[in-house]
Parts: sequence; structure tokens; C-alpha cells
Amino acid sequence: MSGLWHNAGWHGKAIALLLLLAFLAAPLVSDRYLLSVLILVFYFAYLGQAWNLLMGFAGQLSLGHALYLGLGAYTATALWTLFGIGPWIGVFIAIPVAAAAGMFVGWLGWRFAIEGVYFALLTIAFAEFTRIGFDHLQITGASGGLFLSVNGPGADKWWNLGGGPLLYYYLSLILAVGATFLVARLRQSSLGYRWLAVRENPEAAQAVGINIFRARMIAMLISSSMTAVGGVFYGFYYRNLFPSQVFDISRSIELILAPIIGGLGTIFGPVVGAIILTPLGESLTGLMEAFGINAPGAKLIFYGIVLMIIISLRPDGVWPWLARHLKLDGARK
Amino acid sequence: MTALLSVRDLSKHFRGLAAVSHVSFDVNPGEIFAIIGPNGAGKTTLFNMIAGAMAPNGGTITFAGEHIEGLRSDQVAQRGIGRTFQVVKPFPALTVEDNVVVGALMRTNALGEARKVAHEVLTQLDLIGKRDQLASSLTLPDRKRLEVARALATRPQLLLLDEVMAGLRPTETDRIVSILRDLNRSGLTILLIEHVMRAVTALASRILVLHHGAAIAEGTPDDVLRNPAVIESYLGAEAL
Amino acid sequence: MSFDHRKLSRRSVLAGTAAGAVLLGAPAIVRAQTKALKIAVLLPQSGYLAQAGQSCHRGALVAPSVLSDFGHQVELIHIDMESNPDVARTQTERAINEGAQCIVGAFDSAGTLAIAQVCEQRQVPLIVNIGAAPQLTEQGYKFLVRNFPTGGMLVKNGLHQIQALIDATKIAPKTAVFLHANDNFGMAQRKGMDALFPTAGLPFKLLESIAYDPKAQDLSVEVTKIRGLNPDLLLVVTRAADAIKLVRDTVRQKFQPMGIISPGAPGLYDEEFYKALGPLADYHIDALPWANPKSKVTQALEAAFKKQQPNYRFAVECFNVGFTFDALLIAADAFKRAGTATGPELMKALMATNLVDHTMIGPPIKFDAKGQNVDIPSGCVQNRAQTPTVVLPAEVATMTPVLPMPPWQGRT
Amino acid sequence: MTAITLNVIVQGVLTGLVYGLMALGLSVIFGVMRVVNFAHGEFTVIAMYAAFILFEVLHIDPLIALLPIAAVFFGIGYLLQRTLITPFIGRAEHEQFILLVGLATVIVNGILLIFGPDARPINLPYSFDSYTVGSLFIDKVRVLAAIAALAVAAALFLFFRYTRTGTAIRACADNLTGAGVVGLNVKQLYAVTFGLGLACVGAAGTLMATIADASPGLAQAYTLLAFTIVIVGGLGSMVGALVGGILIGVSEALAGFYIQPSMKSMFSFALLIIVLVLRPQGLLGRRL
Repeated sequence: MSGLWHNAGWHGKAIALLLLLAFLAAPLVSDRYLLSVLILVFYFAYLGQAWNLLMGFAGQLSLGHALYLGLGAYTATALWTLFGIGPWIGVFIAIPVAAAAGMFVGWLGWRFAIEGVYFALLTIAFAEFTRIGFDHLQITGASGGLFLSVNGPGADKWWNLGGGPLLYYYLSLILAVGATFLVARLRQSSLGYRWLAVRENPEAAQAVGINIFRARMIAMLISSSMTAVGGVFYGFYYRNLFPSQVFDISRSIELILAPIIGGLGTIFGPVVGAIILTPLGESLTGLMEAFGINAPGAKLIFYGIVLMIIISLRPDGVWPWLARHLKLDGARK
Repeated sequence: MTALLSVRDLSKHFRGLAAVSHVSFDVNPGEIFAIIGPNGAGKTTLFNMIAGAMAPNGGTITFAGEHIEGLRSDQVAQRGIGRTFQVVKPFPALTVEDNVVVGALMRTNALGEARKVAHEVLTQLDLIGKRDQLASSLTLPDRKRLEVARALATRPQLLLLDEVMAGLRPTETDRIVSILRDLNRSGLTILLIEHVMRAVTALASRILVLHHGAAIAEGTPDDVLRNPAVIESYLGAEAL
Repeated sequence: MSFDHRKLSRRSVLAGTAAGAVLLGAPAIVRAQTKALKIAVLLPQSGYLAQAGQSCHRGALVAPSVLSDFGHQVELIHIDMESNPDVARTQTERAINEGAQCIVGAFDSAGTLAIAQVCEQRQVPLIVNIGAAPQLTEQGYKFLVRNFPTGGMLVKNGLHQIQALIDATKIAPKTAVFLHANDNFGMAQRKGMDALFPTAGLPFKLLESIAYDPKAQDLSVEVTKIRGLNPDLLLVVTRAADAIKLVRDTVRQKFQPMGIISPGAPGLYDEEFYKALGPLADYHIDALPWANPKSKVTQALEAAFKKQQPNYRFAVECFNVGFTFDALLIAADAFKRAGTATGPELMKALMATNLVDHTMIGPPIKFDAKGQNVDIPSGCVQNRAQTPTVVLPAEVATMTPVLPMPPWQGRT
Repeated sequence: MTAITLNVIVQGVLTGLVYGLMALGLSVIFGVMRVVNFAHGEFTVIAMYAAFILFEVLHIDPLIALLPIAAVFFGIGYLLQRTLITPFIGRAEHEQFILLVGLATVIVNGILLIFGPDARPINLPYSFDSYTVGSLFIDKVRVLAAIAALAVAAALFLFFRYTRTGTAIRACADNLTGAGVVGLNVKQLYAVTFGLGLACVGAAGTLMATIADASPGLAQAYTLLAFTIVIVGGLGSMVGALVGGILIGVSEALAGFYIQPSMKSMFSFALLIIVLVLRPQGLLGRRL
């Protein structure tokens, strides 16, 4: 981040600081609805960063990140409901569980040279396989779901990730900002350069001494770990989990929209994408209501059209274009 | 003098077809060694086996006293062999400087240092003025030099060049020839595969001629170019 | 810190917060100054639960005029939660900002619990219209009541009804197979079945419980498996479209059980079921809570429904419509007794509910300490002339049950 | 082998053939143009609704409606390729993915908006008939659909093998630059290919409508199913798609019968993983 920060022009710095201050102060002035939307924005920005690390930097298309999200969510919530182990400890068990799954998928994929769309299908297959597996896992309630109490001992304490919207707001904000810093830092590290090299041309990367398998595995390790943390947040925010919700392919799809629309392989792309997409959905709902349209499905039709328009007009994402127009440096970053 | 690179009895076949059979040669420290031969002679296969992109079916490759046959290309690179690609493979979305920085990062994890190395190499190869351009925006001659720069940034003992002059105009060829001569003078050993005989005769101290996967001649440029077998099989067909 | 959304107007908030949030523009809030209770009805009108969600929505649409005839003023905000908990959660926040004093919803458990989080924090009562996961009322929510049986209650009442059916029709089944969707609704009932069947004292043996994938493209293998077991009775918990596949493959494979009975699942009585199967849809039985044809509330609701929704049959829709209407009725009744719409007061009144006249069969609606109505009996509804018809209990029945069902052959 | 097991296998084969035809459309599009059609299942469902409408309004049997629907789908595919897809040829997979996910969202919700959420059945006079062979019961609609699927696949096969256009398309698939060099109109051929792919989908959807009821919720599962079959069978292999369909159909049927029906898709995904790892070119595909 430091390099990025020094490279940014004064108005880039000003915009970043103002935005951060606005987000920090938002709960003072905004209503709960807006907060709940912003929580989703930060949540998707965070997950977008995690996914972007693997796809945007290391160039590996995963369409099965719901696997790590679900494993993270289920591990931490099951530890809490079954053994009373709180999420701050649970998260450190959730991370290795999801990371192990990620490493296995990566190992299988990259050892056997499964690339591109084939790798994407491999990730889908694992996520779906696990979804059905959890549908039958009795200890976590199988397809009946796993439920977190709201009045059990300690359930409403912040250290057990229970509480009001402020807790989740700042937690999701910290996650999103922290992930952005982490990603920026990694991007400016030797590892970041190696990832980009592997993404751009694996063969050439290998010829300059990069172990591409290891570089990809590290990206998968960090990406799946980060996604698992997002899963823990999800589990304790909603306080109920169903395999058909959390492991579903539509989860995997929705979490990749923000980074692609925002700008793949950029540091602020996932953030910008989340700031565009979540409020887009909400405002479409608002517009429908304002015009008195009760047509189930109409909102999502418009949403789909907007996706198609953005990807047609700005295939590199909105952020690089925005950065150029705001005359910010580092548009490619 | 012990050879820097020593190839013994190296063979590779694809589905029963011998691409390289029982080739042996030595490259001494500090020399420029060229491999020539008509298309399909097995040059690139030989090259790829040395660079680790392909595992041989038989024979040994020794580099600086260590067996390297069958190692992955990143392991080969780590041991001090840099390479270029016949069809250039830059990192297109990265700047020229960052392309070279990636190379320099093989020897260090410190970005500042890698950047310093990159600047040196880019200056050496006359690319410093284009360091902020995207690699995808370069012309072919510039890309060829970028390939060399990226390989050099890994600080290799031996540089493998795969037809780095192909497709260049004579003036550009001369420019690369003089750059390579300078590099060689500063102690770099070079192994090159080349079609452009002008460059080969200008640079190489020794030449190996491949034909149908087998070595048919080896020696100084003068010796080799007078060799009747060479004239018949290769020069006769293409150069004359 | 407490939140007061009136601190600043929405527009100044928008101007002050994030650039992206500008897109959130919505009409300014105009607070209703009427005596009507403002209720937000959140239902999955799109997404994978759209079929049921839209059916419930029709119940909500018809409710205000009927309630008004009974002296209740309600104002409804209809919201599509898209079968998506994220949407359910943000839209609940928005509805409460826009003045909703009570929430009704949301058919599925994940969505309902997302809403429950918000309602709990903002102290706005949530009335669950439909949702069978037992945990909804076991998690300690203080602002949630449910006028719908849990999966266990449905099975318990269903098994009672099956016994009553056997008594009424004098059939003597010896074996049964239980087939259920492997989703949260199906699993809630499977757990009930596993727990209750061994002690229910029914005269037949349960050969096997089979779970099927709700995403399955067809049920032919499942039917083949059942055919191999050859049970007298087939007990099923299906989603709407699955019931069609089930019966169709049963007919094709010429498997003829004494009856197909469901302990309270949708599917066997949906309009699409009748349209797809015609006469083959007849004689299947659902043991589930049902609209009481003899209640004056039901009669009023039916009349209004016929007028407003001429394309839909009340007899077919009355399960979803009835429970959704009753949820709204419960809210309106509590509001009348409380005299205020403040959350805690309204909730207190809700917990003290003792509602004699309502749509669904059963004694007065009351809630236990956890907010669960523990007394929602099931009746038996049999498809007759492609219309769901109450056949048990006798006091509300309009026909007598027929079992074993007539053979498939010769029905067309 | 017991009769009942045999019955399960026969059902799996018949259903698998129809799945295979659907996957064939994907194989053609993906194999030739490298476009990852993530709206494949959605197109299948549109065809199911088309078959439903033709049956309800004009009482046309889907086995006949198959031809006009396939023709119309060819036109739709041709136009879609010329307008929406062309700019995305050769672009990164994730960009195609977003475009087609957007399109899929529009289609699914458009169907919901127009037709509502109810499943739409086609009640043929023979919908409930089955053939009795020994102690086996074989559904008439499945037999007819499977035969029709084979016929369409055979027609497609002949087209690719014996017509000029078909050969030219295969040339494009093998070597795009080469095809351009020898003067083939690649743009035109791509449009024809996408059209053919969608015609396959149109035919498959029409047949599917006889064995399953059209509803918006089916689409995503069909997309996944088609991809699984194509990868298992082998990309670019026409026979592979049909064999993949049968393999998936039979393995799901057997897993459902012997293990637990709710776990049957697990076996398809496990099969997909195993094939990807051990034989990435698919069972009948050429080496990559």
C-alpha cells in the first residue's frame, strides 16, 4: 500500500481519505437501512478481494468459492453451537479447514494441468459435491439447517459475534479495508509480481525461476482463507445456515460479480464493483416500488441487462476507466 | 578447462520419432556457442531439454558440475541458466520495467533492489526510455530485446537464446549482435540457436550443426562452414 | 448507540455517505398518520420459491378489504424478497424505515430468520405465516410469533389423521414408504417422522424413508425403488412440481398403492398438479391444516378472493392464502387490543392473542411463551373432481374419504 | 442382474440420450468457438416453453414441433452470435461468463414474469403410457424422446461430415488461423455454428418438455448438467456427448437406486472430477 499511497496524486489521496472517513462516520448520520446495505457492500467487497487475488492476480478462474465460504461458515458456527467455542477461536479452525479444501482443489487442478474453463468446472464440481455432502451431514443438521441461538449464554456479546448492526457494520468495514490493504501490500511485494507473471504467461514465468505451482498454491491458500473468514461473518450475521444457500453455485457467482465489474486484477476494482452492484439491486427494488410495479422478476431482468451493458462497454471493469477520468494514478493497479 | 555446460548422449523421441538422438557437446565458460541446422533438425527440442521445458528420454545434461536433466524450467533457471523464447512471451499487461523486475526478483525479494537491477539491464539493452510502456505496445525488435533483458535480469551464468535475431532487419540484427558481444565480454556465456548466419559467424566461437536430430559437425565457424556434410545437408539447401 | 432514522432525512444521508450509495434514491418517507396498522409482507415472489410466494401474496392482496369488513384497518407494504436472505434483511430494514410497524413473512426459514434478526433489534413484531423449521421458535427471538405448525407438529397431527383415515375407510395397510425432499422443509418432517412414528402405534410398518434431491430432474428411479419395496401406502413430502413427477412415474410404472398421503406438504393440491395430471390427480390425500369451510372468516375471505382473483381457485390456494391472511388478522387483532403500534406494546398484545374467529381449522389462536401456536390441528383433504375437499374431521368435512383409491387405469 | 436393476439402467439410458442431445449443443458451441455458454440451460428452458405453447395453442405434438422450434432457434442463435456474442469471441472467459450470466438472469426472470412460477406440463395422450417388456416398464415418452434425440444427433453428424459448411466449421475448430488463411468466412461460420448449437438446444428442450414440466427454476441445473456431460464425454466429440449423457443418466440412476436418491448428483460431480483429473480430454475426446 505504501508504494501505492506515495504514487497516488493529492486528489487520489483526498478521495480515499474522504471515502474512508465517510464510511467511518456513516453510522452517526445514516439510517439502519443504509447501514444494512453498506454491510452487504463491504461484505461483497471483501469477498471480491479474496477472489480477485486468485483470479485477478494469479489468473486462475474459480467458480466454486462458495466451497470456502460454506466451510468457513459451517466450521465456526458448528463449533459455537455444538461445543460452545466462540468465533474468535473458531475462525482459526475455520481458516485451515477451508484452506485445506482450497489446497486440495488447487493441487489436483494444477498438478494435473487442468486450466481455464476446465479448472473453473473442477471448482464448481467440488463446491456442488460438498453442498450435497452437507445436505446429508447430520451433525450440522443436514438439509434442515444449522441455527444459532440469539439468547443462549453469551450469544449477544460482541466477542461471540452477536450484537447490533454497529458491530457488523464496523466488522465488515474492517474486513473490507483490511483486505484492500492486504491485497495492495501483496500486489507490491515480490509475490505479487510473481503472480502477475504467472497470470500473464506461465511458461515465461517459469523461465525466470518462478515455481508456478507454488505461486498458485499460495494464492489459493490466501484466497480460500480470506473467503472462509467471510463465511464466518456470514454465519454469525445471519445466524442460520443451509447447505442449499451457502454452498450454492449462485453464491459463487454473486461473489465474483463485483471484482469483474469493478476491474479484475486491480486493487480497488472489487470495492468499486461492490459499491455499484449492491446499491444497484436495492435502488432497482426502490424504483419498482416507487412506480408501483409489482412484477416479480422485473428487477432482476434490469439487473441482468445492466451486467451485460457494463461488461460490453467496460470489459476491463469500471475502476480503470473511473480512475482515468478522475485523473488518478495507478489506474492499472 | 571444465565445461560450463556438458551435454552427453542426449535423446528425445516423440511417439517413436527421434527428434534428437545421442547428441553430445560442451560449452566452455565465457564462449559463445551456436547451434545451427535446417528446420526440423531438433534445435528447439534440444534447447527445451536444456532449459527444462522438456524431459529427455536419455542422456545427461551437466551444468556447473550438476546434473540438471529432468529438472523443471524454474529449477534450471534458479541454477543460473536464462533463456528467451523463439516466439516472444512477454508479460503483456505489465510495463517494460515490471517485466524485467519479475526477472530480477529471482535473485532477491527486495523490490528496490530488483528495480535497480532492472534499470541497469534496461540501460544495457537500450530499453530504458520505454520502461513505462506496456509490453504489449512494443514493436517486435523491442520485444526481442525485452526477452533478453528479462533473462539477463535473473543474473544467469549461461544465456540461452532461441532465434533472437529471426525476423529482424539487418540494422537491428547488428544492434543485438553488438549488445551480445558486450555481454559476452563482461563474462557471460551464451548458447544460441540461430538461422541468421551473418550473426552466427559474427558471434560464435564454435558451432554445432544438427541434422535430423543428430550432430553432424562441430568446430569453429570456418571449419564447420567448409565441412562437406554441412554444405550438402544445410548450407547447400538454404544458404547457397 | 441507538438509531433514529429521523435524525436526518434520507436525502441528506445520501449526499453525505458514499458515492455509490447515491443510487439508492427512493421516495421520501411520508409517515402515515392514520389509525391503520402498517404491515410489511415479505414473500419470495421470485426465485426458487416463487410459486408458493406468489400464492401467499394473493392472500395478502385480498386481506385489507376483508379485514376492513371485520373492523380492522391495515395498510400493507408488499415486498418481494427474491428467495434471497440478503434481500429479505435489507428490505426489512427499509420497510421499517418507511413506517412498517409489524412484519409478516416469509414462507422459507432462511428468509424468515434474516428478517427475525432485524425485527429483534428494532423491536418490531414478526408474524411467521408459513415456515416449519422447529428452530424458528427455539432460538430465543422475543419479537417473533408463528401461527404455523412445526415439522414435528405436522407429522404428529398427520399420523393421527392417517389413523383416523384407516378407521374411517376400514382399509388395512401393512406397509408404507416415506419419501421426502432433502430440503429444510422435508428434513424438518423427516426428523419428526423418525422421532414419532415408532411410538405412534399405527398398524403398518414403515419399510424405508427415502430422501430425494429437490433439484432432481425426474423421480423415475425413486419410483422404481418404491415399486421394488411395494408398500401399501406412500407417504410423501414434496415440493409443488415434484409431486407431478412422482405421480406420473408411479402411473407409468403401473405401481398401485392403496393411497398417496402427505403429512402437510404442498404439491398434491396445487393448481399445476391438477392441470398436469387431470383425473390422475384425484384421491390423493393431504393431512394438513386447512381453511375451515364453516368459519365466517373463511367464507368472507373466499368471497373476496373470488372477486379479486378470478383466475385462481380459493379451494386450491386456501392453505397459503389462509395462513397469510390469518397472520395479518392476528396482527390487526393485537393492534386493536394494544391501541398502539409501538413494538413492545404490540408484541405484548400478540403474546396475549386469543383469536376465536380465523380462517384455518382449529381452536382459538394462542401463543406459548416461545411465540408458537401449539394447537394447529390438521384435517384431511382429498382431491375429488380435481378439487381439494375436506374429508376429515367429520365436523367440518364436506365429503367422506375414499380409500383405497381407485386404480389408475380407467381414470381417463 | 435383477429385472428392476435393468429397468433402472434402461431409464437412465433413455433420459441420458435426451441430456446428451442438450449437451451436444454446448459441445458444438464450446468446441468450435470456445465460448462458454453459461446460459445454455436457460435456452433449453425457453425451448420447453415454446413446445408448451405450440402444444397448448395449436395442439402440435412436440415430436413434430421439434422441427420448427429447432429452425427458429437456429435463427435466434445466428442473430445472437452476430450481435451480442461476436465482440466476445476470443475474449477472456470471465468476460463471456458475466455476459452470459447476465443473459441467463434476464431469461429466467423474463420467463417468470411472462409465464409465472408454475410448472407447465404438456399432457400428451400418451404421456402416461409405458411399454411392458417382460417385467420391465419403459415409458413411451422417454423412448420416443430418445429416438428423436438420436435422429437429431445423427442429422447433425451427417451435416458436419458431408456438407461443405460442416467441413468448414470443423476446419475452424481445428485451426482458426488456417481457416482464415484459406479464405473461409469465419464470422459467418461462427454464426452458423452458434445457430446449430442452439438448434440442438431447441430440439433437446422440446423433447425435454415431454419428460419434464417447463419451469423457470430448471435452467441452472440444466446448464451444469450440460457442462458435466460435455466434459465427461469429451469436448468436440459428438458421440462423446451422447455417451456422456448416457453415462451420467445411468450412473445417477444406479446411485439413486442403490445408495440414496438425494445423493445421486454427487456421483455425477465425482465422475466429473475424476475425468478432469485422469482424462481431461474426456472419455471420447481427442488428446488436448
